[in-house]
Amino acid sequence: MSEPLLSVRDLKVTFTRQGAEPFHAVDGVSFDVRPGQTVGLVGESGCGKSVTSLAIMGLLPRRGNSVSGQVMFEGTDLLGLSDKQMRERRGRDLGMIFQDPLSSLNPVVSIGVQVAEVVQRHRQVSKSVAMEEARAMLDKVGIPDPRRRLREYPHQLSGGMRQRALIAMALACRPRLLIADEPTTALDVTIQAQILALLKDLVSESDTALVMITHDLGVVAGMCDDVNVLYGGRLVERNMRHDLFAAPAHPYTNGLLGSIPRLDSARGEPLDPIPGSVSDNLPWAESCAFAPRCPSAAPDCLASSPELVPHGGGGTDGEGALRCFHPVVPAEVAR
Amino acid sequence: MLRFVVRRLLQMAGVMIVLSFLIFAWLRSLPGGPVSAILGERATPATRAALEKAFGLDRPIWEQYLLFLDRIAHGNFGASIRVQAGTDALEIFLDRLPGTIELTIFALTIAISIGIPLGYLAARRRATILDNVSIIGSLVGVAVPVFFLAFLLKYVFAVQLGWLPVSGRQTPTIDATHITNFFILDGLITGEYDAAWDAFLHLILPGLALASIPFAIIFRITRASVLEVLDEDYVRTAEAKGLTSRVIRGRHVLRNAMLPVTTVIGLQVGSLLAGAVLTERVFSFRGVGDALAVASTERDYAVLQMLIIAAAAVYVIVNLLVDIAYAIIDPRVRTR
Amino acid sequence: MKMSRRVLPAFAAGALALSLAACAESERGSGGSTLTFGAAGAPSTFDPFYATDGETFRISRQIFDTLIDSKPGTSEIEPALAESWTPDESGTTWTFKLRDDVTFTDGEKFDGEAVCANLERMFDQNPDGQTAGEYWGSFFGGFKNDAEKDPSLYKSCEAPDATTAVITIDHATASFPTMLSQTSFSMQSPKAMEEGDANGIKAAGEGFTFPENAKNPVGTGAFKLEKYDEANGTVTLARNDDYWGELAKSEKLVFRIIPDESTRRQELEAGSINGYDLPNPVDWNSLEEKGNQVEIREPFNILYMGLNLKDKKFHDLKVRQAIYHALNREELVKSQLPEGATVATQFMPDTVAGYNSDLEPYAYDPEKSKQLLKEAGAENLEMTFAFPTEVSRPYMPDPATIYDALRANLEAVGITVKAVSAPWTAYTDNVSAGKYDAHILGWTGDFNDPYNFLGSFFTEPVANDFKTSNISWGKKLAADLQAADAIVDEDERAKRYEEINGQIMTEYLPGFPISHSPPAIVVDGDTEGLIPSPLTAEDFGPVSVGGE
Amino acid sequence: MNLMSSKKERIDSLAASVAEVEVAEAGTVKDTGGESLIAGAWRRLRRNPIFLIGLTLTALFVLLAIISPWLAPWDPAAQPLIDKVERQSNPVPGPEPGHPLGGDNRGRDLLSRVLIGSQQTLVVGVVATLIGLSGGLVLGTVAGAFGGWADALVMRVVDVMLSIPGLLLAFSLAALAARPSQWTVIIAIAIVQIPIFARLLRGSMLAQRHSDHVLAARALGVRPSLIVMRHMLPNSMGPVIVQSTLVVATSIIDAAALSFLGLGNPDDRRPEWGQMLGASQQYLNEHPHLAFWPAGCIIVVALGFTLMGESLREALDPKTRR
Repeated sequence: MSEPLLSVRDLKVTFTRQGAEPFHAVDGVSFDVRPGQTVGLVGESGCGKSVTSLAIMGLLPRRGNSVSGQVMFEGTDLLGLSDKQMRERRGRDLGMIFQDPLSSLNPVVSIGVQVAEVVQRHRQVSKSVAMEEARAMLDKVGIPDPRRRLREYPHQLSGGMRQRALIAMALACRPRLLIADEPTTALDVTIQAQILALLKDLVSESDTALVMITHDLGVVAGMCDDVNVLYGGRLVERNMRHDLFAAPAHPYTNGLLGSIPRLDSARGEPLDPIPGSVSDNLPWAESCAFAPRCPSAAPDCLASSPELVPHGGGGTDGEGALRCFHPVVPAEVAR
Repeated sequence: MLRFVVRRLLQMAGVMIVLSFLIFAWLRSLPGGPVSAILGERATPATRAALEKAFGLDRPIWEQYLLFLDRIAHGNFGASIRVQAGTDALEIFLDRLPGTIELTIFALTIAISIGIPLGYLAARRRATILDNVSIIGSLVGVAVPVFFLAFLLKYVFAVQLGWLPVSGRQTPTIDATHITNFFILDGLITGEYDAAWDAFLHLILPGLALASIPFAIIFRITRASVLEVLDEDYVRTAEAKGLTSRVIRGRHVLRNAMLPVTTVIGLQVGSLLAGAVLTERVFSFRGVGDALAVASTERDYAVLQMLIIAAAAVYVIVNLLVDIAYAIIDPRVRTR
Repeated sequence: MKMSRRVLPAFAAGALALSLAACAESERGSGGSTLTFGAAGAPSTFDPFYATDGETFRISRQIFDTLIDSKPGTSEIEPALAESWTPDESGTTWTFKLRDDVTFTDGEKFDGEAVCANLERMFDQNPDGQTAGEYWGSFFGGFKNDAEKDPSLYKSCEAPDATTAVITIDHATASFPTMLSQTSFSMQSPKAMEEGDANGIKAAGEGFTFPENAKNPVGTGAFKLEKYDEANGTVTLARNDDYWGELAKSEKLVFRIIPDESTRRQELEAGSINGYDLPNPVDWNSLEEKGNQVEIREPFNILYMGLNLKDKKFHDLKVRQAIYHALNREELVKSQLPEGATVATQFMPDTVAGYNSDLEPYAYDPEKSKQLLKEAGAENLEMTFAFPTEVSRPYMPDPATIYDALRANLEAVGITVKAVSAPWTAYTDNVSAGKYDAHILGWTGDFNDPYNFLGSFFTEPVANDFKTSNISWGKKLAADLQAADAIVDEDERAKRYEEINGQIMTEYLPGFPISHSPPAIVVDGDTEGLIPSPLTAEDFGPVSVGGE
Repeated sequence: MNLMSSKKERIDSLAASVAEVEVAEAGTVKDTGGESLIAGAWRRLRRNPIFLIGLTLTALFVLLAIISPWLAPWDPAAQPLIDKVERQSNPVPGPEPGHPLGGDNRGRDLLSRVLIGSQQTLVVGVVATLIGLSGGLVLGTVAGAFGGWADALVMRVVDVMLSIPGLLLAFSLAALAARPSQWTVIIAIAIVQIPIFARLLRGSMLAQRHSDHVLAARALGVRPSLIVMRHMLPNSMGPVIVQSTLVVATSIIDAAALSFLGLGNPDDRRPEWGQMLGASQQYLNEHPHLAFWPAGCIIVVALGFTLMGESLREALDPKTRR
């Protein structure tokens, strides 16, 4: 068991908006990522997965929120670093890819410069060297005719190309950790597959650890070693991928699985989506936030807040975990 | 690109022609007119008739207009009667233009070099004291009538403190040689640095007065568009790349935020011209604005129509240039 | 980012400017013996023959001389380029003896030929020149090539010898040769006029384009034109070192064009100009307090309330008298006009020959006024009464305030006044077009001659502003005035004018003389030698700055 | 000169942006907070100090205009101090019992004139705005609602008008007047505003012509005129209101500029602040207070309207919202 590259401990992010009462976007999340490993953060929008990633990158807006807990990266607590030190690490040790490739690229700066600037920033090299590096990267992420592309602008690229360009930037300095926030959501299905494949090769070959943030268990199934399921800002279940898919213990996980259309499901057999929406959440403090939407909810779910307890075969980093009074019994596993 | 420019120029020409006739027509519908401007108390029907005949004012308006166009075709825009009697209107415009250009450039430089940085800061520190104060400050700048601000500046810094010259473009006793009539430039060319410096001193107060409104507007547009850009995903991407805040500010925030600002700067030229009429009047600054003010109160037709049409032309041209500049900054326009 | 880096220099420059401004300040106003005078407007030309406005004349007066000049500080005439002049008994042939020590600044000799060359040149104008040469038009009448249409007072000029010029005129008139003191009739260098195509004036659009001569004037005056910097709005004259008279005190005479009145005053206080004309009476006292010299000229003007006699409602003398009695001119003069202003008793100031000193001002008597209106059956008289805006004249520094007072007076006696106003240029139009029932206007004399006042008002009975042709005595008055003007003997003529003035004020009363106000001119404390002229015809030669 | 005059792009962008909001208003989009847009705007405005200052100043001004007749101790045309006026030695009577601010050069009570001045000033500001607005409303609606050649024609006219810098146009128009009066001033200022409002409305209407709710209405076969009246016009009111607030301010300032150039209303029995400021020019050196009072009032009022307009703009603008 190698040491974790990234280990998040009891991460809390609270948004304090004038007027409204504080909102716990992330409420004590902990998980580990080992070198070269791919870990998924899964959940509906608003479950706090993106906030978690931004917190790790130190990209949360300066005002209007408070972050606590620990984000140990190679033994240093990123939360403890100054803005300046953090800038040093971003892009060099940690890279990130965002959801919408078009809006994530600067429309008035050429692709070349946008890739090269990372290289220039983190390895003190001349502009020309950086440019050459950028070309190499574009080539590597499978952009045809990279030399021409260098001079082009985002609006001249297709969606897939843009995402590849973004990946090129994120990986330009061979970071040890890459966070991908819904990298494929904004893309056509066909492109999605290509991008995921690309990501997979790149991380495996450069031995980069990947945190894959998604609401799409399909993506998880394709890539992740470990899966962390978040709900209402808390971790509700963690497990190794196949265990999780084989035997989802948390009704929510089960629900997520249930809402994936499957080719092998009998015709006419209805999907059973999770009723209600995130807005029905209860406060974790004195209950199970998921209770209102939970098929197996019982009075005690509303009475007290379930703890995260060890569970099942566990993930590669020791055991798995579960936060539920009434886990799903295999018989009920969604099919 | 070229086609775009040509089309704009043609449009402009059209606008100019329509404009010239409108102005020509209404100027002649004014009461009084050049004849009585010349004659004053001495006007008698006899002398008036004689003058009107000499000027062809007794002919029907459209005929006068055709004559006018014909004259223009021969590069004769009509002689001034008051602003600079006997001088051709175009010549007057060209004589006065350098002064106004010096003044407006100076004013714009002030407006830009304070407005943009301040706008950026205000946006970064949104809803802080700095933000609110500078917003109110900029709005006060707009609320103060330009000519009154001009008077205050003159009264305090020139009359009371005597730090700066009261009026004019240059101290006559310096007796500078003028080549281009851009006095500062002239001073530098001829090596008469004291003259250049003196001319510069004469620019400061009117420049400040004139800058107040463009400053306010540039400031607020900058602030607004920086706020917009700061929310953009690509700024977050840049942050995620760990770029230094300098690079992020310059390359990613400001370069984008400047797009609307450039447009607005171009549009300011219009208000600058109008403002120049007032400031130049207060400071007796020999520029187009001063000529325009005199021409309009003294009914100096030739000059008046020349200057208004010219103002419109300048305005249109500048905005054309801005559009071109815009196309150059914004690849989305250029490469389409 | 570029912009933000540019802020610093900008601020720095600003700071530097302020700190160094002090030095620039000190160097201003100095410059050897340079006399800088604030002008309200640009000179319309440097050829006074085509000029009509004071700003132009002021400059021409320094560059040129006339045959006859006005005695400094008076409206009397004295010899100038001509040492003497004598009429024949008919008063139509005048012999001028000329100075023989005069040369033009281009080296040309001034002699009889030069005089005739000038007069012939003025007489021989192309149609455009005839409209532009207004002073000739109003004093001599017609021009060479339209003589029959409009007979000219000028007939011919010969130069029997270098120091003699004989000028023949059509008929005797009091205003000749006095009119030759008009700056318009200055003597210019024949050579220069030749080379400069002096008469090549052309109408272009609504203005005139002047020939070269109007740009490089060559005269015999105490100064010569050095340069006209249009971009900076300054006219620089240099001393004429072989001037025939006393050399000018200052080497340079600079006219700075400052259209705004309050700016002229501020420049004076800043010490960047040595003086300016027509300071606002409001400022007189404070200017004095600040150590400047406000020279108050003798009033040589008249402000009157004019009536449009085309309208029958004014035809009853009682009505006109009623209006006059309603006006509280004492109060007006005291409250709205500058010190030295006086209530007028007739249509000309007392310095003009033919002034009738027996006339008493119409008393301010609202009761009597109401009374008269009743008798005339005009209790509810209505009139449109107009005043000009955007203008300040020597005789009415602030038309609005004067108008105010008058309107208040009229309303006080129950007259309904419709207030009307128009910008100056439009105003003079409407007045002579008879658009208003009543108006305020005035006149500043060109030289000491009653006809220059009364003639301008009441001759041309159809056309004049009072429309006197519509009333019984209108034509007679016009005729009387022309007759009086033709009387050769000065005393006899003066007597006649006194009678006429009496008639006008008692029998006719075509309008209401209000007041005479003194125009002032201001110079700073250590400027010496300025002699204020009632004709506003100051010479700057004797003026010295900084007490040098 | 005036704040938003002849700023085509600016106008259009404002139009577009707020049209967006208004579309949202119409119910197709909801803002993040899930609250209605106007409510959201109001929530933000309530806490916005700038807006509150503006609102207060404006309210006070309007109030003053209404009650000034009862406040003013003298008729603004009366000349109680005329006996004190000595053109030369005492052209402007100073303060004295009953005349806290003294009189003007014609012996009229300055305080009363400043107070009453608020009325004409309000009239100039509001009427000029209304004229400009209604003119722009007609042109803009025609252009925006029907598009095609109507649009092309109207826009050419508008562009010609916009191609002369606003205030210059006003100067020219004012100089055109045979008999200058309060009206000529108002009209000169108003006409300059017409093309601006026209563009504004056209912009936001074009933005809507393709917006879902209009398409929907059209699909349902609602009469075009009805679509314009019921759907487009109301939804375009946001930017118009913002612009109007700003125009009131600029109108007041422009009126002052006209008076300064001697193009204002010569009859000052019912004074207007700009007119008073313009008239005070020749007394500036010795009696600046004649200028300071009206100038101060103009500045404060203009500031009031501008602060309000700007914060409204920001509140309604989805881009600058947080």
